[in-house]
Amino acid sequence: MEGISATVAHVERIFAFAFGIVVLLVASVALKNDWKSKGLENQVFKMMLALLALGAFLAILASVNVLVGKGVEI
Amino acid sequence: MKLDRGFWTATAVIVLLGLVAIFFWVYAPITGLMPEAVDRARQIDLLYRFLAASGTALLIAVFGYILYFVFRFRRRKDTPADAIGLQIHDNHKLEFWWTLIPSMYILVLAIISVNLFFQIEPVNAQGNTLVVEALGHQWFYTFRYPGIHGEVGEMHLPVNQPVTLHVSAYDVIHSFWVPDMRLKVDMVPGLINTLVFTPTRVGRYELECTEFCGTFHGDMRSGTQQDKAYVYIDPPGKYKAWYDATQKAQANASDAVQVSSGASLDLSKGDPAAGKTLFQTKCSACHALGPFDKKIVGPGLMGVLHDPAHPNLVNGDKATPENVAKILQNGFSGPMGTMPNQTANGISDKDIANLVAYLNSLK
Amino acid sequence: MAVAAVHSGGLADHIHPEPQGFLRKYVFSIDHKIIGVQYLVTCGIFMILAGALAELIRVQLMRANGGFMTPDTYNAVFTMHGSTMVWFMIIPLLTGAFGNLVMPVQIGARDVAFPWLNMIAYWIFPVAGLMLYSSFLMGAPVAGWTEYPPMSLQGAPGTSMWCAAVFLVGIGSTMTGMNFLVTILKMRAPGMTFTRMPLFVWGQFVTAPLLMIATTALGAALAALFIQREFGVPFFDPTKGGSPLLWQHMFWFYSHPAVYIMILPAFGIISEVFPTFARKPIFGYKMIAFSSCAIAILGFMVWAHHMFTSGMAPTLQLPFMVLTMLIAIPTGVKIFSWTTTLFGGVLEFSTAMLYSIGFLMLFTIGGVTGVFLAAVPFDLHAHGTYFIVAHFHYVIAGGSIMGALAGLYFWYPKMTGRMMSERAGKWSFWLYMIGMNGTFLPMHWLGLWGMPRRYAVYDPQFQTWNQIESWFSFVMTASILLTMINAIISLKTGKKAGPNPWKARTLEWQIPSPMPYYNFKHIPSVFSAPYDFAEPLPYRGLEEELTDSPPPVPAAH
Amino acid sequence: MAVASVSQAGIVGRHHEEPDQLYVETRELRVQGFLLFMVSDLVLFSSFIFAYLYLRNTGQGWPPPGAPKLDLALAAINSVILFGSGATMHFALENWKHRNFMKFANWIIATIVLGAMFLSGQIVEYAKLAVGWGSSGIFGAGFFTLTGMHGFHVFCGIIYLTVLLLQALQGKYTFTKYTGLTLGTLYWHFVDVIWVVLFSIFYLY
Repeated sequence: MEGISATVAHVERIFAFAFGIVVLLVASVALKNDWKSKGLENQVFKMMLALLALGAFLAILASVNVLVGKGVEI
Repeated sequence: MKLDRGFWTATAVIVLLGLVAIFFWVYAPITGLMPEAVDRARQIDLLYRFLAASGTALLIAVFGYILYFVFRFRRRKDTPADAIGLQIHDNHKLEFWWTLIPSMYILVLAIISVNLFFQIEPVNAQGNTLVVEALGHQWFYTFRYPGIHGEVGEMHLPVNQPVTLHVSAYDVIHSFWVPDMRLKVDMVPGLINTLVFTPTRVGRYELECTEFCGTFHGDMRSGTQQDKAYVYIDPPGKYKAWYDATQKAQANASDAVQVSSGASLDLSKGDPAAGKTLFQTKCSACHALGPFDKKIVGPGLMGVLHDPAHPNLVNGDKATPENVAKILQNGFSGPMGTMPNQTANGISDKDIANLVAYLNSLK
Repeated sequence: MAVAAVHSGGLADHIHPEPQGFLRKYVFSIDHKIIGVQYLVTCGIFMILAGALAELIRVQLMRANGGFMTPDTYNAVFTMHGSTMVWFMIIPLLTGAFGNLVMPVQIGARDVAFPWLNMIAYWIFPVAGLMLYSSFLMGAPVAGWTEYPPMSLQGAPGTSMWCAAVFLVGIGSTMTGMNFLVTILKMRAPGMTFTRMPLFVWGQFVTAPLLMIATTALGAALAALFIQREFGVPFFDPTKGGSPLLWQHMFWFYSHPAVYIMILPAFGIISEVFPTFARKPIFGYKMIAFSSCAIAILGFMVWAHHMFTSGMAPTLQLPFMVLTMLIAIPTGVKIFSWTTTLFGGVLEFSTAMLYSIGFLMLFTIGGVTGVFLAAVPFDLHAHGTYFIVAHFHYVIAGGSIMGALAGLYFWYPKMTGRMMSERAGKWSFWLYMIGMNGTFLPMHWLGLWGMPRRYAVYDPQFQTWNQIESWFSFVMTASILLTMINAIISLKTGKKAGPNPWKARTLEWQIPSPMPYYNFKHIPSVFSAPYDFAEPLPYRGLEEELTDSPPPVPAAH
Repeated sequence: MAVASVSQAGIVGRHHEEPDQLYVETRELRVQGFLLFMVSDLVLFSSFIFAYLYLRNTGQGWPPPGAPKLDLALAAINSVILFGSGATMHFALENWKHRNFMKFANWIIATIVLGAMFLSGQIVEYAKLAVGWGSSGIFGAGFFTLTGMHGFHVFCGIIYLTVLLLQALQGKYTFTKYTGLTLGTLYWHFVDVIWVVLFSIFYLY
């Protein structure tokens, strides 16, 4: 059992890392494309895309154990 | 419209009345109605006089002008139906001054209050401080004194002796308020709050609960459940007599916790270093290595066996290694927190010996 | 002249068709004016309920050892009195009722931004009220309107119902806040800039974000209490790691702004009444408007002044003390501005004007004692006593309710087309002044002498003053009943009002009374502030409103 | 995607229609009102986040005794899934703006699937923790309340997006009038962004 869950966690980390980079790139590019758009909701969209990129970045750091909170199983 | 004689007369009357009000509050016989039982009360009364004088003066000014304007500018019988008032929109000079003057007033008030605040706030206990704990229950108060076993029902304080009062509660939030002391603090379960003061006047003072605590909130009793709750400030001799009598009477009072299981421990072979390691894993989640009132779940344990301000443990027993071991064996339940017993904590007799040795080494 | 309005196609010309049938017209109406009246009537009912509870409290306190009710009943009674008055009477009355009734007309709009949301927000309110009072059936909440845990964790099952009811009414408030904010931001008539808005609209504009943000925070606190009570999740239970102080933080983060929710619209009402009956512009329009904003912003930063005795860190107490004192400055500016508005006017003492002057005096007393309480050392003495009770009743009964009564007498003709009896109105004013002061003034010194609040029985030395208060409280009740009877009878027998009985200058007075379902035949344009009595009216495009030209055609859908 | 093609044919006929003034003004009202709704929802989350941080920092230290360990690897992949769904939703709206119905439908379906995957991941995590809401002390008060509330928002979001997709299939939105889709995108982004905060305070702090 131990071995299986360790493997699962390993796979999860690899996928989180890989897809995290994809999401980070996609969100950054989308943000860059939208940078000049105007209108209230577009300003909000830009803010949210930026936060999304931040989230993806944090997930990448978590997947390689750079950021680990208290009370979290590595 | 010019400010005419009527306006200036009204202003003069208002100023006069305001001065009378200030004069009244400066000399008002507050202590005749409510004695000042502790040292802080005088300062708080001075603040009250300042507030009341300035507040009443302001009210007189506002009310005076309102009433004068109401009288002076009322629509009269011969006023034409389409008459309109003065078409003034604002006056920057006036607005500047009536923003600036209140700001100055607030500044002065803030300085006075902050200054007073630091005089009232708990300071570190001095050598000769009497440390008393007051505990709220539904619906009575109990008190704990150094050297007296268990909880007693009446609060007696020797006059002119600095007091550090720690308060907490067993069940819901209560509060400790003696109107004649002008001081109040909430008794919050799970928290230890502190008041520091020196009683200055002998007498019997009513103790009130101001934080709603249930059915008999209006009728909180002293611990005997017989009388209304009072705080007695006694002359030193009388206090000593009360203390000695109570100490004797309480010596055999039942513990707040179950009596020991009887297993005898050998405390002599405790290892402080092993105890320290154990403390960090088993105890530090609930106990700080700080003074008594640095509470996490239970009280802070720095110097638990060597604190002159706390010669008693939370269960009222004298702070000796044996009594600490007893609490570790049996656990504890009271307003200072709940601690599981030996079995629930998963510690052996040897662990207890080590922990006691470690705690004894903290000074 | 008989040309129907031409549509340019924008929102300003989007008119709902005239509602057909009783149900659509008076019950599930989406017309802001009808919804305003619905709020008003419902608030009246809750006023009677909460007032009756208040009288029960006063009867119990006639004797020092009580005896009229058991302590538990007494506790339930004052809990329900407070909860009803705050959430089911004053907040809906000042925002839902008066806000809906006149705010959209004053900015020259045809309705609020989201009429359907408005209707839903209203209908949540009586349902929540029924839920609140149904908690009597399962054991009413007893821990006071603040419901501090752990006391509220011990309370009867009705406490959970109380949580749910207040949560619901909070959702309604949030909806109203969002609705009003969008309405005022987006739907003002052409030329109605922010500095040309009537001050009542400013009051609503500043209140709306408070309603929206603070009420949601209260919702979280109530949800947490409900979860703890029903599912045992220990947010507030100190024996399981929770913290009773957490509730106090969460609760007061709402309930301090709630105080401003209850007073800012009343500021707006009397800012309308003073210029109208003094026949002169309001003094310091901008200062009054901006000080409202300052009060609203500061209002979010002072909540912990309710917790000076709770055992908060001293380093936290000091900033809260100083910020609380700062609120006195914008409030003082307002009081001075209103007082100066009376200077040089032609004052006509209609009932609305009397109530406004009463507001100004009584609110000033409440404001001054508020500064007292901001000072921590004094608060250590006065916290939790009758001094507090006196303070907030001067602000709420002397401020908010007087403002609301001024608004009622002022806008009743606009609402119904008939005048209320001024004679009965003046009687009600003097009775209210006498009753209110007689009831609450002695509480100041009772509190300072050592009478804590929420006591079902108290020390016998306070009995004389309590009896005096109780007798005066009956006078106050008589005044409220007189106003209510006046309002009901005047529906039938009141003098016809005409469009503008007070010769007021804001937009709602330029259209017929009662207001037609479409508000304006043509949306007017505005070219100046509304209070210049020497100038002609600052509106264009209102020529047809009082003629019998046909109403505008509803937009086709 | 046969349905989608049919429906697209229906829309194409009207897609040159210029929005009238009433639409433009109503759209502004709706967007602003929806943003205000999001603000008050944010306050709701913030209050609970405050409660969690308060309990965490004033109590007995963190993690409290007896609290289960959170699974960082699962949380990381799950978060990436949810953030990815934010990106796909962005593409969905972009494609609608570029008048490409098929791509819009595909991307919004991808969003719904990713959202459902996130929810399943949450369920797995809850199952692994194997403690109840009421019995897990202040850990549960913070973790289960906040993530549960967020999960409920995701669930509502999935239903919301499904409804939007069905409405789009029926031709309720045109390429010039699509306020509802904008609002749906705002909502979904909001749910994502809240998770950035929750992820940080539960797993990284």
